[in-house]
Amino acid sequence: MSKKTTATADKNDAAQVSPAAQAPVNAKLTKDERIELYRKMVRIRRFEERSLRAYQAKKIGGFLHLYIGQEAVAVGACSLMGKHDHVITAYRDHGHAIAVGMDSKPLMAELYGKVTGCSKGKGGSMHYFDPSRNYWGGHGIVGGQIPLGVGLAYGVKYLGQKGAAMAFMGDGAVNQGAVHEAYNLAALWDLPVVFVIENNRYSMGTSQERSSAGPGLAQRAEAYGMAWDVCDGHDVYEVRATMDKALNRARDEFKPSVVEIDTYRYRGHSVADPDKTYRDKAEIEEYQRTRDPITLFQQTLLGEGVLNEALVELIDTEARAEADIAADFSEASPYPTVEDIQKDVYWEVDNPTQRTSQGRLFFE
Amino acid sequence: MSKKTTATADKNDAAQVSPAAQAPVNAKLTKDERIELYRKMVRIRRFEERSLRAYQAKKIGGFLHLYIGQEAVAVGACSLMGKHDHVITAYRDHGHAIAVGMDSKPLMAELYGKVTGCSKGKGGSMHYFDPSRNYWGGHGIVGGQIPLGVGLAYGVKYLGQKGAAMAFMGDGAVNQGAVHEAYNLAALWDLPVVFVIENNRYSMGTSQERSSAGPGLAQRAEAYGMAWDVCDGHDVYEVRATMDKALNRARDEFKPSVVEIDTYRYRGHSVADPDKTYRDKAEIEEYQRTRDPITLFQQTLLGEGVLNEALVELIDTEARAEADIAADFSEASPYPTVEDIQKDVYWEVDNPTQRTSQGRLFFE
Amino acid sequence: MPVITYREAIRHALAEELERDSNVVVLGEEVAQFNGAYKVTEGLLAKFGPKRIVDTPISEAGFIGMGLGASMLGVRPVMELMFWSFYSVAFDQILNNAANVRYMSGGQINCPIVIRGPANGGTNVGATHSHTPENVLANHPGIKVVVPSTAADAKGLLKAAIRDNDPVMFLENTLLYGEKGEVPDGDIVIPLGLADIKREGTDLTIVTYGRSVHHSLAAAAILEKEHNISVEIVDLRTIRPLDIDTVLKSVAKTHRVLIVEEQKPFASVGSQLAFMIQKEAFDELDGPIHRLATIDAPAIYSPPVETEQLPNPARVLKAALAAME
Amino acid sequence: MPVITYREAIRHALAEELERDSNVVVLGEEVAQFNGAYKVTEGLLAKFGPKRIVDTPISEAGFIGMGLGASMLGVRPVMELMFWSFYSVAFDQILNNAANVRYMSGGQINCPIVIRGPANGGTNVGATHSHTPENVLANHPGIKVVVPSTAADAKGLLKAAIRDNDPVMFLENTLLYGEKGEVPDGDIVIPLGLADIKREGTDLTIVTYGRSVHHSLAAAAILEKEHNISVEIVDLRTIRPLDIDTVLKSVAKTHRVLIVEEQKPFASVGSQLAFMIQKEAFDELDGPIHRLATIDAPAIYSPPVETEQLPNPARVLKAALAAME
Ligand SMILES: Cc1ncc(C[n+]2csc(CCOP(=O)(O)OP(=O)(O)O)c2C)c(N)n1
Ligand SMILES: Cc1ncc(C[n+]2csc(CCOP(=O)(O)OP(=O)(O)O)c2C)c(N)n1
Ligand SMILES: [Mg+2]
Ligand SMILES: [Mg+2]
Repeated sequence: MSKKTTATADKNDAAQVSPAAQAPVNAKLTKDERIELYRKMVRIRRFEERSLRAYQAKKIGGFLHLYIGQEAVAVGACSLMGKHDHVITAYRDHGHAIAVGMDSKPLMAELYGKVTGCSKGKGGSMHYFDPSRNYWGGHGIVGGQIPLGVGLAYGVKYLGQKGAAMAFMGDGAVNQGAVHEAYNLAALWDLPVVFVIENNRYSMGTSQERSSAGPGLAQRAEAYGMAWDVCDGHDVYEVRATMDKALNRARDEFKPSVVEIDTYRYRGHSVADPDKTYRDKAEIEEYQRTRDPITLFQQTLLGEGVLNEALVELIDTEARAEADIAADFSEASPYPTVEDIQKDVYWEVDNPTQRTSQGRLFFE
Repeated sequence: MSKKTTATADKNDAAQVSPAAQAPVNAKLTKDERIELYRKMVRIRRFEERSLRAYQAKKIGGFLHLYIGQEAVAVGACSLMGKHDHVITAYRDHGHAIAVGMDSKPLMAELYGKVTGCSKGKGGSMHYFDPSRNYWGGHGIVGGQIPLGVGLAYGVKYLGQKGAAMAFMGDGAVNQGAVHEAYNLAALWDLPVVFVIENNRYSMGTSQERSSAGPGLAQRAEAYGMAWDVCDGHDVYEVRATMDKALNRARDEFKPSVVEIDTYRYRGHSVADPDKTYRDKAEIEEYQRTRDPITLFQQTLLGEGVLNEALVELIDTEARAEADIAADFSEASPYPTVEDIQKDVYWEVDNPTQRTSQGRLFFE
Repeated sequence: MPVITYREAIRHALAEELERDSNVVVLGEEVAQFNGAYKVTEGLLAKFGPKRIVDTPISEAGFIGMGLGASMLGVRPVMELMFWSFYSVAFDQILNNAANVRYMSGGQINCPIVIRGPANGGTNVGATHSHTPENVLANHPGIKVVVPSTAADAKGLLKAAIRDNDPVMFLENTLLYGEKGEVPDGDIVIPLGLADIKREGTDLTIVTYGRSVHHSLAAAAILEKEHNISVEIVDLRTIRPLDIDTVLKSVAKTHRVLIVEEQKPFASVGSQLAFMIQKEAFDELDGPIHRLATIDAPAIYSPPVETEQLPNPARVLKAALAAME
Repeated sequence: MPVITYREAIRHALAEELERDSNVVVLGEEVAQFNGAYKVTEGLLAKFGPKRIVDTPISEAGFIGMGLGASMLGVRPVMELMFWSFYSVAFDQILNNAANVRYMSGGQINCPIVIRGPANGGTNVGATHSHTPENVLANHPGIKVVVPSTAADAKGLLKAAIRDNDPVMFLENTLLYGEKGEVPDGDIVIPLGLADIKREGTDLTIVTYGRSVHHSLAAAAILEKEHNISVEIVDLRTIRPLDIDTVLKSVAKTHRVLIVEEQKPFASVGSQLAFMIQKEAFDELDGPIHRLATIDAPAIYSPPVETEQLPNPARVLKAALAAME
């Protein structure tokens, strides 16, 4: 009861900040749920910043593709997930992992390559997984996860469940052949999938206009007779409102759609990117000043009376502490062993009592 | 002079049969050129029929994908080729080969697997080539030729020539990833290519509606901001008029386009297709009766006074004779030898005096 | 015992597994309405309906990736590649995703998918349609690879493959589809990774698989009759897992080895076998390990020449005699 | 002699060939404006302009097929794959089209294309980004495969590759990009297919290539000093064509062989070498051919463990001692 009242109050207050606040899917949010959305975005940001420091301190190797600036996308979209909804994404996958509810300790430990990592130190930054939370990775090959996402939708439908798959990709990924094939399959067979293009304007150092022909990325959906939408990814309410429509279209009507979410990454493509060739600092600063998803939502929630300065402070402090704890946990965790290298390759080897095949599975 | 007069006269007579007859590219055709278009279609048909008999007599192995019913497409399109225009197609490639001017003897010999074949008996039915006529094959992997076609266009532009590439594919090929990637590249970089979809309504036994989502195959071009067109592939004048626009758009403006040409194959997908599961005989007969490209053009040219009964007869007789001669030639030709197997693999091996590398290139 | 074709054996395996487990689903180009390009799936649509037998567009990367995604949720897709040659356009889905997803997730995900179809030369369809990728597939840990040579093996191994919780690549042969053999009634399941001695002998071990088994058997008969050479033929049946023990046991008996394979020679399955045999049975060898492979060039179209490019009884015979020198 | 990095050596080769032949064009993801993901092409856009140095969308099948099509007309594209691992999405264009077009056209078409980029593990980027496909590539006749281990080799071989009229796959190594070496001034061209003895020795032949050459050299120094074993190191440099004669000559001298390779073991380049060596030098061998490869599993991410999964000096040392037993 009281929750409903709060939600209604919020709606009016927030209207001036985000029209999407009035969408039913947002209007019905409790105060706690709103705070939780905010908290997740802050937790992602602090996690990312902490991992960057660990990388700079050479605690982490390989690639590190930070999600900073894009938090509202993963948090907004994943906040809509029900029991039979699934997520799959590319290598810029930390935000989604936290958004689906994964604990930050195994996430950080994965970056450190520790056996306590969410993929036992085998996947690394680009290859996070948590099937128990319907999170199917974390994929390194641009566009390669999109057919898998269609397969999740196919599976949901085949198994007679009511749910949908969200298949995330970047703006550069749309030019991979596998994406096109997946679009056609989903549209042809009425599969409950939402293709989400996180359009942060660049694929590495290549701007959208230098990589993609045509009037718009989401609009390519028309080629397959699919619905499409574009929304502001700096506004978590708008992400939710837009994705809610697409997800329900999938769940209720088995109709796929493409949703392009405008967003921006503050950091280079990966930590290795000197970030000097394709955009200027002013552009980044402009986004940070005027379009930061966390700042915007903070203002919204302050306006709604859901947040106050103290709570903002507390959430931030806790998020920083959580990231530090995750780093400490990672630091203290052991690495996998050389023997671990050949585990998790075959189900049969990992389940020796149930092995049915014979012969050698590994070679020297 | 006299030619011009003829062409003008034709235009008026033919108007009732094909409005496209009035298109400048058709209006300007001389009588001989019109006859030549007709003759090529007949030659293709007789060649195909003769090859089918050779197949049934077990003179030919492997696949045989006949072009019967689709003749106006290759003949119309390839009749527009200038010095720097190029053609590439899939495995249903006999029609295009004759259309670009290849001699029927090496074409038939290729089917027989003889060393006198256009690919020395190495390629077979699906892999015809004649670079001297800007004919770049003949490709067996569905859609795989389309990036190569874009490369031909890229080459023409890079080398500063004025020309265009025509990249042919079937209606089923549009769902290959490589096609999508090629579309985007061509549109992004303004490459002079025309993507030609020969829509014969089926990919093997799968009708268009069972394989391709969306409002239309050519219309998918809009996703990339490309021009597109659809035309009647039973009418060689219409094919020419439509392709002429697209080719000039490519040659003059470096703008790619997609042209979907409605056509129909009378035979099964390949000779091995029992052709019983996906369409009924009545459908085929209806096309044969009302939409046969050769019959239609014959009527047009009879109406134009370009053809007469005797000439029709003569052309047919000659085409049959030509196909028989090609079969006899093939029959009499030798097979490649076992030693030939390892020729034509590496340029260096075939040009030993110019070899610069060392070491073993072949293994046992 | 009933005598049926290799094609029927595969069809029976599919039908029985479709019957047994409602999560098994067959997808591929022309598998349903057209009854299969090679008629392997004939009648399955009529029997199991369009939910279980599904025609796909020509989008191998898309539909194999899709099958893989569904397999992560517990669906058990059996995907047909009309030709294994078309794995070239689905390579990333098969050899990055299917092979690696379990590993990269730290063992949290199983991919119980089977990809099946013919992989062979000899049908005059040229270089694009004649690939034999068992070496490339088996190179990738995470993947299992099966190449049956007889109807009974095809049935028993396919049933094992469908029940397997790891991704299994199942390589058939268009030239064997029509070959008949005795296939035991009932639910025969042959474990993956178990080689089969297709002929016993004492003088020379031929290690082989797929259609080359039949060429080897034909050559062995002549070797016995005309050259008094007793050949033992080990049919690997499965490439990964590999029953190297059976191979080594045979080598310890004969001390001479010929590998026969329908592969391009460089870094083939035979290369791998040669490495393992010389490494693990060096002292058993009375001479170098010989190999007969496809003549090293893209597949030629010309029918009579293609026969010579591939292993055939005459070539096996010649190679066996060389191995005995 | 000037000392430059492997990266610079490649860049110089590109620049010199771009200068020499106006038909040479460099295409790939981020090669132009971004100066290359690994900075190999740094400065080339500024020097040669956007017609010669071209950024592509993330469409490997599309742009490699495109390059191949252009090569048929006489353009000489040098295509960068940001990682060779991404060949998985362009497999069909590379291994059906590039490898077969000449053959299927009866020798009428040349494809003077080079595809280059890094192919190695050891950088903690996980299984999708750590493929070493030299075996898969070299399995396909029609293709040439080069894997340089030093700056000088990289420069000389790349120049040869660009001038070659056949499709050449050029496999670099991100961990070598920063390694320095003496590179002769001027127009050095090293013929493909010529192995290089990187160290002379008498007791054991190590056949290797790529970064494993350096691990082998490190191990050889210890073997000499601590075990009094004299190792000869044959750096193949090119996998196809293959300079097997240099390998066999070395084996005839040492009678013991260890192959070191950064490959998954099954059907690797090393498998092929083992087959050839035992076949052609059986009587020269005092013991079985040994091999040290990557531990057979998808590439693990964990930095310290990945080092152990790959060849490294300690593992080479151990394997060399085993080979000497
Ligand atoms: C097939 C493939 N090609 C290239 C790469 C290298 N690569 C990794 S990320 C990336 C840019 C992708 O940009 P986008 O899709 O916009 O995603 P974002 O990084 O902006 O999130 C590239 C080229 C890859 N991983 N896979
Ligand atoms: C990648 C790939 N997948 C499947 C095939 C098998 N195949 C050959 S032709 C064909 C149908 C193609 O139909 P369409 O594109 O409409 O051309 P059409 O045969 O009608 O000319 C199929 C499935 C192939 N050759 N390549
Ligand atoms: Mg982006
Ligand atoms: Mg068709």
